[in-house]
Amino acid sequence: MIPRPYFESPIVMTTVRLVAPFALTYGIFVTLHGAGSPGGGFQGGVVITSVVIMIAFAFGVGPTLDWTDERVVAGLFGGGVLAFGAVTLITVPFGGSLLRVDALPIPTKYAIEAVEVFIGAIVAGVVTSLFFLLSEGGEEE
Amino acid sequence: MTEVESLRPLAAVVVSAVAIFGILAAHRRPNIREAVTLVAAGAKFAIVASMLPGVLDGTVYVTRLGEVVAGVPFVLRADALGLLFALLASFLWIPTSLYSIGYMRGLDEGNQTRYFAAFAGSLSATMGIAFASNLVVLFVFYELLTVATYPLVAHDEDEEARAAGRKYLTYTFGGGVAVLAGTVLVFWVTGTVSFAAGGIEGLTTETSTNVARLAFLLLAGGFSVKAAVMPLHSWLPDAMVAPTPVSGLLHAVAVVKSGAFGVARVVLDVFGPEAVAEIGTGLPLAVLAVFTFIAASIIALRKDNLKRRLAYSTIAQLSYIVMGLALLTPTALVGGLLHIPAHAFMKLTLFFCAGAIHVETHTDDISKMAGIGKRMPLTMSAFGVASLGMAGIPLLAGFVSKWYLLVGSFDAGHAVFAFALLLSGVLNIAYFWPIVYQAFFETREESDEKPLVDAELGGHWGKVPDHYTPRVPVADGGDADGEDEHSDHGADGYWADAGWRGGETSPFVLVPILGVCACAVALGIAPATVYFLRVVRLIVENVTGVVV
Amino acid sequence: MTLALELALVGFVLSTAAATALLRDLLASIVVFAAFSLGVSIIWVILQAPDVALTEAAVGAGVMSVLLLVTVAKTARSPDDAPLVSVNPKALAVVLVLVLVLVTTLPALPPVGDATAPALQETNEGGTTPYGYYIGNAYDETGVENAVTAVLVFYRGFDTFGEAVVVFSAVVGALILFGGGMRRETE
Amino acid sequence: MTGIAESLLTQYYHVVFVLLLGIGVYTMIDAKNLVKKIIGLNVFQVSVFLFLVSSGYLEGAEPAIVKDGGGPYVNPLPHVLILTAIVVGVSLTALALALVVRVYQEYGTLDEEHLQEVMSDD
Amino acid sequence: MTDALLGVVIAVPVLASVVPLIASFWRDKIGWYVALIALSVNAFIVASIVRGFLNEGRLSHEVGGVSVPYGIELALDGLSVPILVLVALVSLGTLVYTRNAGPRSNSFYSGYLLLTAGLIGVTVTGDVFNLYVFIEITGLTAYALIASGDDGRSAYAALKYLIAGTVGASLYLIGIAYAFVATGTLNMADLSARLAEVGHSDTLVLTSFAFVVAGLGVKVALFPLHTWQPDAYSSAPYGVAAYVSALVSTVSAYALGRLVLTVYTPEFLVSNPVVSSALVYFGALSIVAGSVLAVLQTDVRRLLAYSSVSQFGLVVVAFGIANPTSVFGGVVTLFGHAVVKGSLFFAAGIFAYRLGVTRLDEYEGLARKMPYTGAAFAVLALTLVGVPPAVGFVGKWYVALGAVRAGETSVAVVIFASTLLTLMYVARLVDRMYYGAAGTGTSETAVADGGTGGVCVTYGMVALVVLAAIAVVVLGPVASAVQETLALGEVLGT
Repeated sequence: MIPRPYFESPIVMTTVRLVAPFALTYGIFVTLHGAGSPGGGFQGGVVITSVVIMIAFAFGVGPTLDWTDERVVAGLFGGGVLAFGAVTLITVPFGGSLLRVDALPIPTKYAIEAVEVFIGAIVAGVVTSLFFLLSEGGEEE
Repeated sequence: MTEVESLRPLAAVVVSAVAIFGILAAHRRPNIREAVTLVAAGAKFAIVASMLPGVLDGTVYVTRLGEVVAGVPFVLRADALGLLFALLASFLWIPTSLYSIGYMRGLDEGNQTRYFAAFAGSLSATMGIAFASNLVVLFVFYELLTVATYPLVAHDEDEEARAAGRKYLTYTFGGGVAVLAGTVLVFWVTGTVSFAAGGIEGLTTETSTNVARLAFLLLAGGFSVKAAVMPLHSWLPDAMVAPTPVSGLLHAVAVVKSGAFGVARVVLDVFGPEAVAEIGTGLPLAVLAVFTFIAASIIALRKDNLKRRLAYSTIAQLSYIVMGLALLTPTALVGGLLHIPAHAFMKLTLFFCAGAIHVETHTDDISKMAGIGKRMPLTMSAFGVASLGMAGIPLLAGFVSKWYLLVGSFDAGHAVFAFALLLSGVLNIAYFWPIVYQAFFETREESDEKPLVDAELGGHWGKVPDHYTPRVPVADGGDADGEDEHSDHGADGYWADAGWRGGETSPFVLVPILGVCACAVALGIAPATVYFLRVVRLIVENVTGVVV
Repeated sequence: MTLALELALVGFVLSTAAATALLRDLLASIVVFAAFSLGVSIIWVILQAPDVALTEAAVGAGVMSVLLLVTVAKTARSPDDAPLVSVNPKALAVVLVLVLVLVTTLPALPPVGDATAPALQETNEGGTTPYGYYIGNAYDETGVENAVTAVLVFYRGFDTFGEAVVVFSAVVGALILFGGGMRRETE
Repeated sequence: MTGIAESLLTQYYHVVFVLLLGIGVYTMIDAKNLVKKIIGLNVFQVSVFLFLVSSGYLEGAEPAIVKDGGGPYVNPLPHVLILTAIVVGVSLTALALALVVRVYQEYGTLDEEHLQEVMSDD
Repeated sequence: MTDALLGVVIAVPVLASVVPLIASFWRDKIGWYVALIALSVNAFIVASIVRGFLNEGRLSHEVGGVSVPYGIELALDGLSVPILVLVALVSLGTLVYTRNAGPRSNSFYSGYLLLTAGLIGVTVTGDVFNLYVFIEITGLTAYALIASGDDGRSAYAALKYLIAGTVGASLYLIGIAYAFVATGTLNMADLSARLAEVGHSDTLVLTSFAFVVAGLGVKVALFPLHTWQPDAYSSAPYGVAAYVSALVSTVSAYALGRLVLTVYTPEFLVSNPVVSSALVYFGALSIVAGSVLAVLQTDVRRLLAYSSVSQFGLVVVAFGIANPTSVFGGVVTLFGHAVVKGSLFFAAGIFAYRLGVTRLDEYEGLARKMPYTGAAFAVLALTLVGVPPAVGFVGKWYVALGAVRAGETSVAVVIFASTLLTLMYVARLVDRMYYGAAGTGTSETAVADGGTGGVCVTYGMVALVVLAAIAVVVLGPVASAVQETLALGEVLGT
């Protein structure tokens, strides 16, 4: 295995420290604001992931992996899929058909945004773990 | 003709299929296993025979079992023609089973369980063919028969047997494909494939003659593969590597006759004689048949291996049947159909004899059988009788059917076929008589070589072929692999004298031989009392309306 | 003006695409591929598809390049003796055939942006077209201004569900490959 | 032929679609390196996206952020399809790269010809 | 209410697939139980869906309550019912096998459930783009499962499969794009009506048809687009190879039939005789080439793989002829082939695990060592040939009858000849297994090949294969009984 060319660069680290919070906020914004303007769960989720990736590039994958709790990551996409699936099914008793979010007792808009959030969670979780899996993949073997 | 709902046709099919499980279950106890076989055989024959009187009174026993494919009912129908075949096969299964026991044990063959199981399976399929009520059902059992007999052909598991088995599969499945294609054509034209005495309505009128011709070609051609009509015959001699009872019952009766039977169904119940005459496909088939039995007889002359010679004789005899069916005149039809049982009895006797010789002396080549009549007198006499019957000598089974064939070919206005028949009769004598003659009237020393067998065709003018060396008697009965557990023929090369009281071989072998031979004689002396002729007459009457 | 811009952009996209094919060094072609994705996302903007543009930028340029880079970091890079690979005539022939076949179908296609294109009619013999329906009713039925989101989550929500499943399947697949579940100790 | 010629002018996005598709296919056939093939695959997919999105484009229309008095709008449907397709594409790429890593672990090479040799050995 | 189940039956495995992944934090090897429960539930749902179909005929569900063609429709008709049942059955049967044969990891069963969900989705969706999404789910998970074999060879095969499969799916997408440009709609029923208005001889329609057929042709692995398939089948774990060979190509072939028959419709084929005969000959070529290539193989799994190429050729011929008779024959063939080929892979796996034999010459005398599995293998192989009354014959009968009715005599000839072509390689196998000199291919070589992988063959695995062998024989007569029920005439709109 060829070692990844990683060397500490204070500038990068500081930049990341500064940018990360904003990036995170922007990601959440994009996720939630898909209803009114371009954007949505997929884009937002990716942006949120970019924070993790930035940190990984700045501080190295190994440390980042140690900081992140994979239960949270798994919980993100697992919970996301479960929630999305639940929405798909829960509407059947309400509206007699799948995914009928307008039949739910809450305004359709919120239902849609909720779905966007689930999608965001899924994407964030998946891309993060894909990133880790690819960079760590099978190194234990 | 009255139809009667009855489970008997189904029972006739199922009984031996059920027996398979018994046979497999008892694989550790040979006696029980063989007992199961015998019981199944007896039961099968009883069931079939029980339908005979009714059928002779014009009753038809029917079992309905839903559909095979849409528009094609799965019905088993015991009509006269079916019964003829079923009766024959199921009756002959009894002596064959007895014989198998003697034969297989005499040679202590391996895989006997598989052998008996496959045998029972083949008989089930045969019954299915006999009682099939339409082309698709016939096809189903026709293919199953192929599958069931394949293990028997490849029984020895050596390279030769496997090659023969592959060849067998390829040929017969090839024929099956043709049959299927023809069936589809018939179904497409008429919307039905059910047999109807005198032919299916509108098969030749609804469509162009060429389509009808094509259908006939496919069907008759497909069945002719199993009927071993030349040039589709070459699987049969190879299949002789199988144990002799198989060659006897299956490759002289069940399998090959299922081909002939298929041709009969096609001519009589799918197209009907008139239609066949109309589209003019009968005569070519007849010509092909004539060519086959002349050519096969000539080849048989040259075969030194007894079973192979018998195989070519089978090919020839089957073509009698096909010719009779192809000539289309009532008498010829009677002759052809009657030849199905007639040939069966005689040929089975011959094969049994060959098997007995093999078991007792491990002799397979005719050239090594000089004087063997001393060693196995009863067997060889039975052989002699049967071979005379083959030649069509009066008072023997072969005569009656051949007589009808002769008359039939004159009726059809093709005297040439009659002469062909006589010629082949002569050839029959030519290739059977030497065997009998040398068996009884020659000894090893002064057995002259058979020019027809040994010398090259056309002979050598004057000079003795340089490759020819006078045969010297071998001490051992010509046993190729030199094993000498059969010390019963004297060290001086003479066959030991077994006498005429049946000490020559095990009763399991001898009794079937004599029994079947006796039937062959009975069939010749009193054809009318032995039911086959009556059944055949009935069939032809149903189809053509002519009482022969 | 815009036309010139568009043509320049198109040229950029095409040349970067060609470069990814021809550059021998893997890292180089990955970088060029990221540029290519960015160019494409600008094309989406020009085609009035901001959502697609955003996604392309985030996913195509962002995630894809990162994953590619990580992979290359883990694996060997091909030795770069020459900067460019030589053109493979056989492949080129295949491609040319394909391209020619496709070009013959172009005249049948409605011009891009043409208002008479079937896909841009609000009604047809079958009544209102999906296009017309979405433009007309999306806001009233869902309260969402962005028709894309409305269609994505509501009208064609099942596609999106499937899409989420695809994403999920990707990580499941990776986990199957690298063994073990999410728990790293068990890997 | 004139039809083709003018269509080249009036609908150059379709031309770009065809050319990108060609480049993508070329890369997949020509590239010996597995990662390179995957890049080609992505170019190939992008060309399809371009074709679909351009089919929804309406001259002088605005994005389908529907508000009163707005319009005309481009057709949002293709955009939705492509959003889905892009995400599907990246998922496939991710799995493909995971497979590449796996292959590299086993055989220590990503060069196809070399791989064939190694495999024929064991 | 029944129609909503069409969506539920997709959602259930998806939801279940999350459980093993999350659970893997606390427990390993519970994936199998989760899959068993989820798929049993699914089987019950499928049963009630089928009952609904029998009562009400074609089922249709508008997801989100959005009316067709603006939303996505899930539909079930006579063409898709058999496939749905097939998926439900095989997905459960394979579990019996993988219980011991493995792979056993939690994530494997997550993938397994997702694959099942994808297959069901492809079967029931009534929207061409939604079909694309589900095809991709199916593909993605299939690639991963194939790569779950522990050697790198399987990973490489999976990668090749991935590239080929993605190209196929993208070609399909191009076809859909052309259709969309011509009509602006995606719902199958609506699309078919709009296409008819545009005109069946319109360039765009023809182009879209070409791309759709080519794309799905790759997925089905028709000659010459089959190159990915033998490697994939021969390097995957046996359980996976069985599942993939039984369902993935089958469902793709179903999708091809769905598009050709209900979107482009038989009228399209009639009005473009060149196109339709091209399609039919495409299939016929696959029949012949597949069989010939199968005869040349020395590895049993590759032999089985090539035989699939030929069988799917027959299916495409049936769909290309496009009259109710032939289409029914095609469906029967699809169903029968799935059961037969899956079980053959199961059996091959049992041989490999028990005796370590994988090559044809190692099959010498196999039946003596393992009589039951051997017998089942022989029966299944003969079914492939089309020996009556087994299901293979029934399918062939209807396809041939349809071909003759359609006047496609040359094709009928190919169909009949295919019997002998199939016999060529089946006879080789059976002959070896029963009459080959035993002794070769004993467990010593097993260790050499590393074929066993320490899997102990359970009675359940053997019973599964034997049951399948009995099933395919029984299925034959049963199959023709359901012809009326499927009402394919309505599906084809004739």
